[in-house]
Amino acid sequence: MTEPAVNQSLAADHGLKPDEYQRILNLLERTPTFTELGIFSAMWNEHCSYKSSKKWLRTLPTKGPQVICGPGENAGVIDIGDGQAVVFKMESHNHPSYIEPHQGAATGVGGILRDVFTMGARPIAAMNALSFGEIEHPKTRSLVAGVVEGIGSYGNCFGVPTVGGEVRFHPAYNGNCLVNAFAAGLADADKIFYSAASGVGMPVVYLGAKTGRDGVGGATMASAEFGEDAEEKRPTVQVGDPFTEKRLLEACLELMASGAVISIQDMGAAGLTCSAVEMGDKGNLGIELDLDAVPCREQAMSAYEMMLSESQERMLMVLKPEKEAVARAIFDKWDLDFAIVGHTIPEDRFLVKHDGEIKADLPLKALSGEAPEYDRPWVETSAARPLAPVPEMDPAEALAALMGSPNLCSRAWVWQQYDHMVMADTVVRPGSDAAVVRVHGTQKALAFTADVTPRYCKANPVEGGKQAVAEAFRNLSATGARPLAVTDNLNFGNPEKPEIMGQFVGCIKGIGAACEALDMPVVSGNVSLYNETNGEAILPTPSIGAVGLLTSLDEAIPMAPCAGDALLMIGH
Amino acid sequence: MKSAVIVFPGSNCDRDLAVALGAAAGRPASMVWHKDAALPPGLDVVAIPGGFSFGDYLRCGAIAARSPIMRAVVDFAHRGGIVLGICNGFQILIEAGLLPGALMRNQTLKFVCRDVHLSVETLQSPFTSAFGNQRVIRVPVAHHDGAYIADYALAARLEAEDRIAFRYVDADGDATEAANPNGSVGNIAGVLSDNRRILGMMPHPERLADPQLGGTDGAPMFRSLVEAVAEVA
Amino acid sequence: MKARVFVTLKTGVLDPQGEAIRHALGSLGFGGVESVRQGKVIEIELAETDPARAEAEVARMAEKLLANTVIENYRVEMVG
Amino acid sequence: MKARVFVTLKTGVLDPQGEAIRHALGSLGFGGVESVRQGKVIEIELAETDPARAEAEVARMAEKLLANTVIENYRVEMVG
Ligand SMILES: Nc1ncnc2c1ncn2[C@@H]1O[C@H](COP(=O)(O)OP(=O)(O)O)[C@@H](O)[C@H]1O
Repeated sequence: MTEPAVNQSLAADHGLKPDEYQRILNLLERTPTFTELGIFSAMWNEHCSYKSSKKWLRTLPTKGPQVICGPGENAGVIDIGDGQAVVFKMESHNHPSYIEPHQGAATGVGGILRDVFTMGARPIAAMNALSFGEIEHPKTRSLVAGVVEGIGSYGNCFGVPTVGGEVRFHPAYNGNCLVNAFAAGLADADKIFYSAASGVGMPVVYLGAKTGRDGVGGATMASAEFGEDAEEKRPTVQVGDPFTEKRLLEACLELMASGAVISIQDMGAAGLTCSAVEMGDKGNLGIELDLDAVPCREQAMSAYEMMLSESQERMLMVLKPEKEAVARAIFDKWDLDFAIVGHTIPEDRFLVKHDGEIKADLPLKALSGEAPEYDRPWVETSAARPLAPVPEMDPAEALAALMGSPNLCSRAWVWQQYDHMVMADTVVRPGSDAAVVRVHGTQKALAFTADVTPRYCKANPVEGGKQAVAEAFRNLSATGARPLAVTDNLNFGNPEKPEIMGQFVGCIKGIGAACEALDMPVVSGNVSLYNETNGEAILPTPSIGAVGLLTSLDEAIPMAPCAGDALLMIGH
Repeated sequence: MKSAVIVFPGSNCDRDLAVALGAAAGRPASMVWHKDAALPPGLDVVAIPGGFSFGDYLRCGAIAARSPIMRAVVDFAHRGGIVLGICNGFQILIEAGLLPGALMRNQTLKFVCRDVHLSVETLQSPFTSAFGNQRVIRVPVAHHDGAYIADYALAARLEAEDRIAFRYVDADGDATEAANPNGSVGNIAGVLSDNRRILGMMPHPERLADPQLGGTDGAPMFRSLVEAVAEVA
Repeated sequence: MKARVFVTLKTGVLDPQGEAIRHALGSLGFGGVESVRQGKVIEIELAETDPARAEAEVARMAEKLLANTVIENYRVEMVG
Repeated sequence: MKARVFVTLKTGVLDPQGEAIRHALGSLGFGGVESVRQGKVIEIELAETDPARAEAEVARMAEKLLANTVIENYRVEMVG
């Protein structure tokens, strides 16, 4: 197979702007190979590099006595006392879900679960925040059905209770639904696993499912605005395999307990590329990969395809060499692939070999460190127009209309499709302010909620950002929990437009201020930009996932009132 | 009571079931891996948990039913051992031929997770004897393929032989169509083998056997097992 | 050799999936759909090169695993 | 008229079901199974009596509902 010639136009097809391509040429002092171009495009797209958002994300409060690990790893880690920690994060799978709702949403759940268990935590709760177009829109019904079914099929089979979330309908999401998935897990505070490699000459091991051509170019897709032809292009979507993920979870937890793991990283978008670079970068080491050893599902896969494949249910690990036999036996037991595909090297180098050829030879640190970062121009959102006067109507009728409206009616039809009780620790089920899940074998419990009100964020991003955090705080408090920390999933339109960037900046300011004031640091999160179709942006939707702690279930406040109870309204 | 929980790849209610059995028996249940060829010696009860064994790919329970440990479970059952299958465990017992009928996709075609009411249809079994006067219980279901299918002859025989252990009912104990979460024939939620020592059921008594989880209606099942075993000993 | 195994529900066994498809086709404006039944087709690539032996082997697979003969029928077709 | 629609995953799309079946066949002692892919077959009974018109109609059904053309291919066969 001949590789296409690398030039500016091929770089543009990879989503690299002319100045970004020039940056690569300057860095290498030569033209990159085809595989190298693929690697750069994966590392430098919005999804992996956070090039438009980094500047602002740095302003969020991320510290506190309860924080064991803030943003930057696969998930955030919070101390919950007694040597235990909760590990959690939220992540979007918006574009894939619009193209193939069932599989897109399912693989979104799979991805976030892996983020949690790569850190050594057993997932104990999942949530999902969903935004769809108006009910009457011809696509909405099948999107809703597919997304809910996909989330259920993955979480139910994997065996994590899906205990909460949000569902909203608004025309701004007609061409661009949002699927944000949250997962939380439990671990021992002194047994958290990180991604930084350490030690020279250590084996780099590939774990899990085989590599196929799934979503090659997918990371690039997730960061590009949709056009009319989005439905025609139909890139290969990934199919989720929750059964393999469940085995991968059990195998990874056994592996971690065996003491074989130096560092571990899940393969998400542009799997092998991002995971290998991240492990090397964090550990100040180089990585050499021999792709001949990569377990492949399809024949004649090229280096380019392997480096960009988004096949699911895979991990990359740096192994203690003396533990190889133990580790291999665990993966045999679970019938999963285990292959040594490279090793750590002392120099700052990312060397990729395939078929006896060097396919990529890059300065490793530059792949993340030299990634472009933008200070995008932004304008403050102008004051919203006042609302039209509220029509006079009969209060009882108004109440009935509100309760029957798509955005306020019961969500039982959603959560009943999710196993929200598996693991037998769900103390407060969906349908309350926040769900409460017991810490297995203890009297402690964790409370979970997901909140945002996008129309507030549109009207006033700063206040909308604050409101989302405050609502999450209230939902947790109402169960009797002490709020601990949040994860955010920032969904916005095209950041190259100053008004959209203004919404983004405003929401971050508001979230930051509220988190600071309420002592709820942001410990993980995800940014999804370019949520636009034909130039129409979604409502600014910074989903907030929040976690609180009940030190004893005796503190839990039930929601169901008893006859004769007094009803009080507090606050203002 | 010495019990064992069989663990297949994809089982995910194995821990819950072991907790419920262990709590009732006062000794932990052993966990047995599907690739093992034999059960631990001296067992009183073998339990097959819920979940998605082998992903429930092909048909629910089909692949698990043909794994090495199931030969030992079938032998154990044929020797008169007590075997309990919950949810996916029920599907596996049916696929293994230990219980009659079939379980098919819910009539709604959707996964359903919620509490249902069950009527305890018989006390004549090692699984139900301790329900006593408590003939309508509330326990959760969580499944996608729980519609119990039996032809007319089979349904009539199960009825005549008092082998229907549980039916889906409303809070008043009536087996209405609305109370049926999945389209099971005759609202059947659980059935017994002809020697009454094998029970398969879709609902999850192990999920409501702890007051902190909002109820203990499932607990008498595990007490029944302990009593039945103690009586023999 | 390649074989296809068709697994279909026995007549008389209710097929909620097929029923749902029939209903959905109706709502999409497709008229005159009298009944719909959904089954599985399993394609198997075999090392065996003798057609008769391969077919017999696949029939055994169907009998032992691929079909639940309580409610399903199967049919084996050799593709070549 | 009766039609059969075969819906199969596009080449390259992961088929966890097929993979699990292949694995299970191996554990049951069936050797030489190189690959397994699982698909659907949907049998439709139509009022339409003209074979060409029926076939075109069923193809439209497949396109609109029966197959998820993002990841699946379909093939229509008229049975008579
Ligand atoms: N997608 C979903 N998945 C699971 N549970 C959901 C989902 N959407 C809403 N819920 C649950 O439904 C209940 C009501 O949701 P919502 O109206 O957003 O609550 P609130 O306004 O109190 O935050 C909550 O318990 C919530 O967790």
